[in-house]
Amino acid sequence: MAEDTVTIRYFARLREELDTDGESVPCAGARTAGDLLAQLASRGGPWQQLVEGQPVMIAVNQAMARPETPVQPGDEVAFFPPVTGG
Amino acid sequence: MAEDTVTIRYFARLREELDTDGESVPCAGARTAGDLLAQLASRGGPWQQLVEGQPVMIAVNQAMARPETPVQPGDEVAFFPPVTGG
Amino acid sequence: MSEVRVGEADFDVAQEYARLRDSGGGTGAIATFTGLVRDSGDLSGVTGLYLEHYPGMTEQVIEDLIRQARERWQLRAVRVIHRVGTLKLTDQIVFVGVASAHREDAFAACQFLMDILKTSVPFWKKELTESGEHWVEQKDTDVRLGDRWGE
Amino acid sequence: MSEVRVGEADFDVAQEYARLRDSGGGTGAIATFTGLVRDSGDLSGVTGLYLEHYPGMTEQVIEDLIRQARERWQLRAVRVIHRVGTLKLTDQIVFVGVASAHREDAFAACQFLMDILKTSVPFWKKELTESGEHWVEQKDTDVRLGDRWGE
Repeated sequence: MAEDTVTIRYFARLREELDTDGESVPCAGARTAGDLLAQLASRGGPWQQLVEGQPVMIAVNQAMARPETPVQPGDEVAFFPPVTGG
Repeated sequence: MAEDTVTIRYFARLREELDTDGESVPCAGARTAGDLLAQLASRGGPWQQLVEGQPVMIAVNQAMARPETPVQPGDEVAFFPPVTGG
Repeated sequence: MSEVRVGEADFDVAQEYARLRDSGGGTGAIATFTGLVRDSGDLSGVTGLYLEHYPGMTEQVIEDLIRQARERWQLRAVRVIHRVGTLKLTDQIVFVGVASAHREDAFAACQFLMDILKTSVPFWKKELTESGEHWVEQKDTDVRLGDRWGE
Repeated sequence: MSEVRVGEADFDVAQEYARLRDSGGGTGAIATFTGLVRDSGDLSGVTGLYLEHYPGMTEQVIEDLIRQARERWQLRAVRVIHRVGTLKLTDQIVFVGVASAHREDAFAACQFLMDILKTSVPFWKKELTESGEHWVEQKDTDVRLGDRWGE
């Protein structure tokens, strides 16, 4: 993983609908998880659901996070639907 | 059991302190469980605890009851300390 | 489907759980509670308990509690076991197990049955220690927990 | 004493109960919850579930929940197991077991852990039926039950 990227992971319905379980994206300077979501959504098509419709939960470095949570290069950021375990 | 008596049963601490697990007592006409308690307490000594000090629970015919619950000849009346199972 | 047992015999939680689980494809939730003899209660250094009950009445009152629970919650199976006689430290005393479609109903009914067992079913516990024995007093907490279910 | 297991393997409630019981003479109360695959959820005619999770994060979040539970209640042993992968009707999905001196603490911690598992731990369920499959939606009830514990 290059130092100027973040690793993105997708789970469950999002993983299926985006047809990928993850990717590396460039991340220059200070960003938030919400900035990343908006950047990915701008790809259009199924990616728009990241900011529209059903809520998306966020984890940064495997801890629950919010759109305003800062993201640094090297971080692992995950986007997924509301959880339904138990 | 004669038709003009009620069967009394004592449990747990009361059984031990009264030194009996039960007896038959005369019960002419309409009575309440509370009347019976007062009659037994009038024996004095350990029997006074039936109306003084720690509360006494009552069952009539194996259902939880109150001092005002009517008692008929032939009934089974039980007096016991607050329950502590579970 | 429900079963009530009161007696001296010990019980096997694995077997009770297996019967709760065997309550059909609609069962999604099983809540159980087991009470054990512990080393301190009203007294410390408890080595055992003596449990007395009112035979006949006990079973009827528990059956009635299960009827009430079935009116309040959707239950698929209920099992209640309560031991009597002399028990030693770490012995099992009581088991309440409930199977339901949903966890809220299973938890609520299991707690309801335990709470009411403590306040309205004719069982009495005596604590046994090296230095003597003592009839357990009814706890204010237990009365409060019992009262929360209304009547 | 606590243990967390997340994986495909089934679990044996008897063994889990035995370990909870083996938590010393101060244990007076054991509360357990088991979740099973049931025949209807969002869909009817459910024949199985597929369970996905976020490996690594899942275990950490559960360990943290157990720490929170131990701060709120006096607990002597906690065991949490959650299965992933493909499960069939009536299979066991999840087990939460808590041993404590007192039943209030055991029940509360067991419910807390189940409620928060449903709303804050990265597991996702897909229902499988003869005619198709469907990612389960998060329930308002589950959100409400999770929220009651504050944060």
